[in-house]
Amino acid sequence: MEYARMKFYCDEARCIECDGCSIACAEAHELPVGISRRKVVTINEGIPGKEFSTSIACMHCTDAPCEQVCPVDCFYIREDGIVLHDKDKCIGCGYCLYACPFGAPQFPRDGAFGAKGAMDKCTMCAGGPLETNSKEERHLYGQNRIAEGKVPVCAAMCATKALLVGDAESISNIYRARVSARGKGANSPYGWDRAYTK
Amino acid sequence: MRKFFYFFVATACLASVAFAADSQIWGEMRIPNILSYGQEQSLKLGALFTMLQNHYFGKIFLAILVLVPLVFFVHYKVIGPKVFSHEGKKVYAFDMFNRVVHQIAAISFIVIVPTGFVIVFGDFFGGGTFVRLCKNLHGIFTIPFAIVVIPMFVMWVKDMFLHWDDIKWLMIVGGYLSKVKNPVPAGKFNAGQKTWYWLATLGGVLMIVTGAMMYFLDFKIEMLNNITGLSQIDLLRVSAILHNVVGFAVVALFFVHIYMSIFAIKGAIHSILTGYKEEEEVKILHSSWYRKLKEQGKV
Amino acid sequence: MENSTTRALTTSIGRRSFLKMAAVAGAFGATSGFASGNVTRAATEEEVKNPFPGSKKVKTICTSCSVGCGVIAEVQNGVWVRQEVAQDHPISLGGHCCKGADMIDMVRSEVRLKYPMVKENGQWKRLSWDEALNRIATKLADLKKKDGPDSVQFLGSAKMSNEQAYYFRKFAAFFGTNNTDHQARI
Amino acid sequence: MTNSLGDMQKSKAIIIFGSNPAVNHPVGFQHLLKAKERNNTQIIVIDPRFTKTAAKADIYAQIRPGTDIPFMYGMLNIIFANGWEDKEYINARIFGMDKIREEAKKWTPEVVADVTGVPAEKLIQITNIYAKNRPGSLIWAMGLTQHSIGTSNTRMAPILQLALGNMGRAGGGTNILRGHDNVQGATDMGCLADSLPGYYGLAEGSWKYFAKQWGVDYEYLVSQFKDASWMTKNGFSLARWWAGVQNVKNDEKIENAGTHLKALVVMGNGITSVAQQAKIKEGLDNLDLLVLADPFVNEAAILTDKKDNVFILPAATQFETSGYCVATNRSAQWRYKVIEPLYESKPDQDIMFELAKRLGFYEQYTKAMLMVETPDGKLAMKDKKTFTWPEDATDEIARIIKTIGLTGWTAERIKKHTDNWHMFDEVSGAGMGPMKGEYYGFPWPCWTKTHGGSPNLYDTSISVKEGGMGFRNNFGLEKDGVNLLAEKGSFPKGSKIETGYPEITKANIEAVLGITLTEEEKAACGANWKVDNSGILVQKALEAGVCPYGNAKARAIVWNFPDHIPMHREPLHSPRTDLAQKYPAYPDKANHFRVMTKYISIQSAKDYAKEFPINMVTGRLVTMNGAGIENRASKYIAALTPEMFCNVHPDLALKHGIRNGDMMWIHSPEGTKIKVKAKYSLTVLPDMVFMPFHFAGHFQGADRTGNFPAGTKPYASGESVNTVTNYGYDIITQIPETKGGLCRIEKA
Repeated sequence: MEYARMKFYCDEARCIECDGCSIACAEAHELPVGISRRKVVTINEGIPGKEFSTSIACMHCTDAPCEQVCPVDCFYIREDGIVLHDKDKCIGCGYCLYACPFGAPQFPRDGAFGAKGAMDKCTMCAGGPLETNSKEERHLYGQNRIAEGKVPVCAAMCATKALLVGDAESISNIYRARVSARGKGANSPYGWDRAYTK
Repeated sequence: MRKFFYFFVATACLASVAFAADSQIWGEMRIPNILSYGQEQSLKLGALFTMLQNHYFGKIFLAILVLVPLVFFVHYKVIGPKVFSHEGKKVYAFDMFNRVVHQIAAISFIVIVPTGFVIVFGDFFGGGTFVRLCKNLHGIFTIPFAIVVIPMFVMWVKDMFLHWDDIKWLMIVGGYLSKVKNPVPAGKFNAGQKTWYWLATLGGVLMIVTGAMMYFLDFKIEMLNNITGLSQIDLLRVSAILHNVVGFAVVALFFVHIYMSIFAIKGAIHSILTGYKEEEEVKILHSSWYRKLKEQGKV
Repeated sequence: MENSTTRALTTSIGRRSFLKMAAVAGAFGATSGFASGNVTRAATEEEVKNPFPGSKKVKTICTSCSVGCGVIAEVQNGVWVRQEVAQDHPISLGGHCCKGADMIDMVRSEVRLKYPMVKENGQWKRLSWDEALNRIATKLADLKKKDGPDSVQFLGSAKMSNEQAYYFRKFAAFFGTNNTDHQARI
Repeated sequence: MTNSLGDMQKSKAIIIFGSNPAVNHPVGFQHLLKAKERNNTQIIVIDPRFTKTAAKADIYAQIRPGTDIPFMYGMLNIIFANGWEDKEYINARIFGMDKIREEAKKWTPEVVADVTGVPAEKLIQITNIYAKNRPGSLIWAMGLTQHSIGTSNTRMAPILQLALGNMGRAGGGTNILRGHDNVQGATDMGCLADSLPGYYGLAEGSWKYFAKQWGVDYEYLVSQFKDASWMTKNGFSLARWWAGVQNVKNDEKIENAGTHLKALVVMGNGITSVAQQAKIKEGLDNLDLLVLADPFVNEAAILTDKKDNVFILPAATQFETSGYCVATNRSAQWRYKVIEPLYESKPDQDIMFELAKRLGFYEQYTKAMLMVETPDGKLAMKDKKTFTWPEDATDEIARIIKTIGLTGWTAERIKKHTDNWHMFDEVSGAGMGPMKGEYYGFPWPCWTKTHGGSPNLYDTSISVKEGGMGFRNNFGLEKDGVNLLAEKGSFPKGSKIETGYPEITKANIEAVLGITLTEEEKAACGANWKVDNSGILVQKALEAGVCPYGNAKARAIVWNFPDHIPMHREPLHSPRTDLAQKYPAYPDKANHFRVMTKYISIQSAKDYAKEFPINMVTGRLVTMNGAGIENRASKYIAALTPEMFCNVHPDLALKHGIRNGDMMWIHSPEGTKIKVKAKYSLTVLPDMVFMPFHFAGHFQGADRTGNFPAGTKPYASGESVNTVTNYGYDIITQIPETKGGLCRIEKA
């Protein structure tokens, strides 16, 4: 059976840094303040023609670097390409952060001496390894909207539909359609090569 | 003086937590910090770290863990330990201060090295509580070492500079490849010990700094950022790579140090417990020092 | 799904990648809304069980700006448990900015004013609605009698519903003054 | 807004004046971005600041604050010179364009460049693109309105659109992006000092109409007022009420029925985001009674030093009650109640009803909810004793407000649309399936209970029944011998009358429509369509394809305003003293919303630019709206913008020794100051600073958040920029001039 590979993509020509996605995410998963699974950034602000904004979270890389470096092997990649991890296994060493090109892994500070707690990152609203849609899962990983048949909340609530989610091919098609409608060449999207390596 | 040092360490620890509140990694500065692999300003350290960690670090540590003891096992079986009389006269080698400092460092190492291995082979232990505990112990037991590393450096540094003897010592690998008890050219410390000293102190400091960077993530040392021109995330990546690479050497030499003190030279460990070395041992293994002591009439 | 199952699957598929959902066979049709229809998903009923059993969805409108985005509120036992996506709203198409995405948090904010209070001698004091309204009304009536209704200024709100805004204007008219205004002035 | 957000997807060019939809209306902005993809729409942004909207624009012009009129005259100059105007359209539908043409001749690109700071080439380029890509939509917001010449600005923009024939077209129109969620509705509801609900005006006739509709005697209403004369005079406005408070130091004469203000009752109004905070504080301090009803603590309670009689009442949020709200495109949506009011909070209407009971007018106040119109033009009581909130109030509004065509806005119909919002088209808002023939939310005018709403105002390409109409006949039939009605050939599609016509009255209906009414019909209908309870006048007009309000010309000349055509006048605090002399402000105006308001005496008092050389622009952040308290009380949003800041160009900041992140002082010509954090930004020019207006809680450097009752302090607080925004008010509406002020900066 062929599986789609679920991907995020943020269309820079549409992203306006409204932070809808990041707040939708924080609010949907009731994240602690300071943990930003998703973040919107603007580059070259105030420089005409060069300013663009983009929304970044875990890109669920095909060949996820985080998964490669984890000393306790707490990552797992679902058949549909969603990269998840087991917080009960995670030791909060931070290696995934060093490996990640997007700065997706987040570390809450808990415990003595400023130690890092278990890593937290975007789950593409697919929860974690605990029982689906259980209280425990929601507590540790947030909502499991994928299991409910719903779209990840960030992309669903994107104000300008800049943030796309779905299988890689469909996203490419949407993006291509937009670019050709705009009649301008595609910019090289941020991190595209890493997240979309086959 | 020492009090002041304690104070300094405590302040540094607290300050790092305070810095962390004003986080560079998580704050506005995130994008300049988290550089994508291909981005121009990036040193591609992320990819380098990923490659090294994915393919090499674990294997090298495993090799050290297996091969170094194996070599010693063969050495022990084939050449055997050096045995010196414990009945003869003794030479006072280490004063109380030396011993206390050494012991604190020793205890730290005894915890840090195995817990380090647990982290490296975290998947073998299945992650979770045990490995997390080890990770935290790894960090916490760095504190005593951090306290003694400078006194240790200062108290022995005068004996640790390179000497002609050291070259000779290295040529004959300290005489350990022969069963014969020929005097080996060495001062109070032989070339092996000197190597270990420099690695444990300078390398130790490097391990402490890189470790602290990784432990706190936001351990902001702006001077470092300015000198190196690296963003915080690249500094962290450098830290992770250095911590592992220096770790190989530290672990390997730590094993050597233990083998020497416990197995290769029977009873050598007593010298750091009591402060006294066997005269015969000194005569053979630290012949230059012995000659000097004799000239001074201390034996 | 249990950990043990996933672990068993892991070994058969490859050391580091395993699937959680896909292996669980079973019909499941509700994969709407994705960029693609052929999303890899099939799950048991147990998996898709509603995280908020018995909840109902209320259609309402965001209170932030004048675009008028649709909001779907999921309410369970009288508690607003989740903000859902109004994907088929003709203006917003499910979109929200950060304010709209956070409507639920605004309502349940911990720093809301929880009961009527009055400042007396520079100190805040809690009081009942009845007492508050009595004291306010008495004072307003006094002023109206003594200084005339124009000694009172009313400031209404663009955050009110139309009915409330209309009744606010009407209140001023019945009180006897045109000293009433709202944010459209600025 | 005359059109709708979705409709902008049909535009070929969109010009955005002093508005930042990417930040203020992010979800609405998606339609503009889609337009770019759909039509290759050219987006032109004219703003003093390189906003997020400008970042997405095709052309951006950095304009000096307060010089929009010269810019638009500059555009018209080029348009007229090249004959790009829509001559037929102007001839048939506009009154007084000749005067505009004359004035435009003065504004050559070079003159415009000097005044606005926009290079002549850029003006020509923009005009060229905008004139050649029609339909073009023109958007504005507070960047045009918040000036002492705000009214002129908002007249100038439609004139530009009229000249190009862009009004009353899909993809065209003047699209004003309103701020708050129901600011359109609350304005329609006449929550204003100069109007009754539905823009009925304060004339005696209006009061009599309302008295009748509310089921009370006119004399009863008069008895509530000081006397009948005060019913027809504007009240104090939100902008300047403080001038009327007792003991406030002010040399501006007030005329308030012989008394000062002694009590202030505020419901849901963040008065900490209004200009002249120092004066507002003085006003608050001197009140006898201050009542603040809000879901969060209104920061006015924190700002004031008043020690007694400050009541803060927990009002419910809009999710804890129900009712309808009107979006920026005039369409209504039902806001269903989500949960019961939390804690002890009460919905606003309950607070008003409780006060009305205690003040003794509850019966009269709520009576109209139980009244209905009968086909014979009379009013009757419903056969129930108690009203249902809000449905009965909704229907009361639909029954009474006819001027803007709210007749079709019954609770039932509005709910039907909200329930079925998936049945409407994103672009046109047109319904599909069971909703066919209706537009989402029945954008007003929605003439009857079967009308589907009017998607685009003044659109003659569709019939009145489908939402078409000409311009309104509101100012007579002729002026100085010139016909004010539309010329022959200009009429809504399917109209029986193929020329202009006056608004429909009982007296003229037979003549205008060429019909005869029966005696019963004559007896039933009111004097004109705006006060006709029988609905016959509107009914007959619609049957003839005629718009009840007439079919007239749009006025380029407004003879009842101080400037008959829009004229450029420099801001009261202008950085260009030379131009201030050339384009001086209005004479001071007495009794402007009950208080004397200064113009020229402020402008000519001194050379402000010497001491205060920096332009100050204020605006919104995407994370907040209005006074910001409800967003600052949300932990996630507060974390995004945790403190007040000032965007300053590094070149300017470094001249004053201010480093990024340093605290800095902003001083205003009024002698007030605020302490804010400097945030380097290239979005502002080096002679300009930008600050958001959502913060409060600090005042002139002092942290007043200690005044919050325990547990109610929001997660973020800061200085209110309106402490330093300059004095200045619009001549007609009294909107504060916060978008064209001066300041001086200093390192703190």
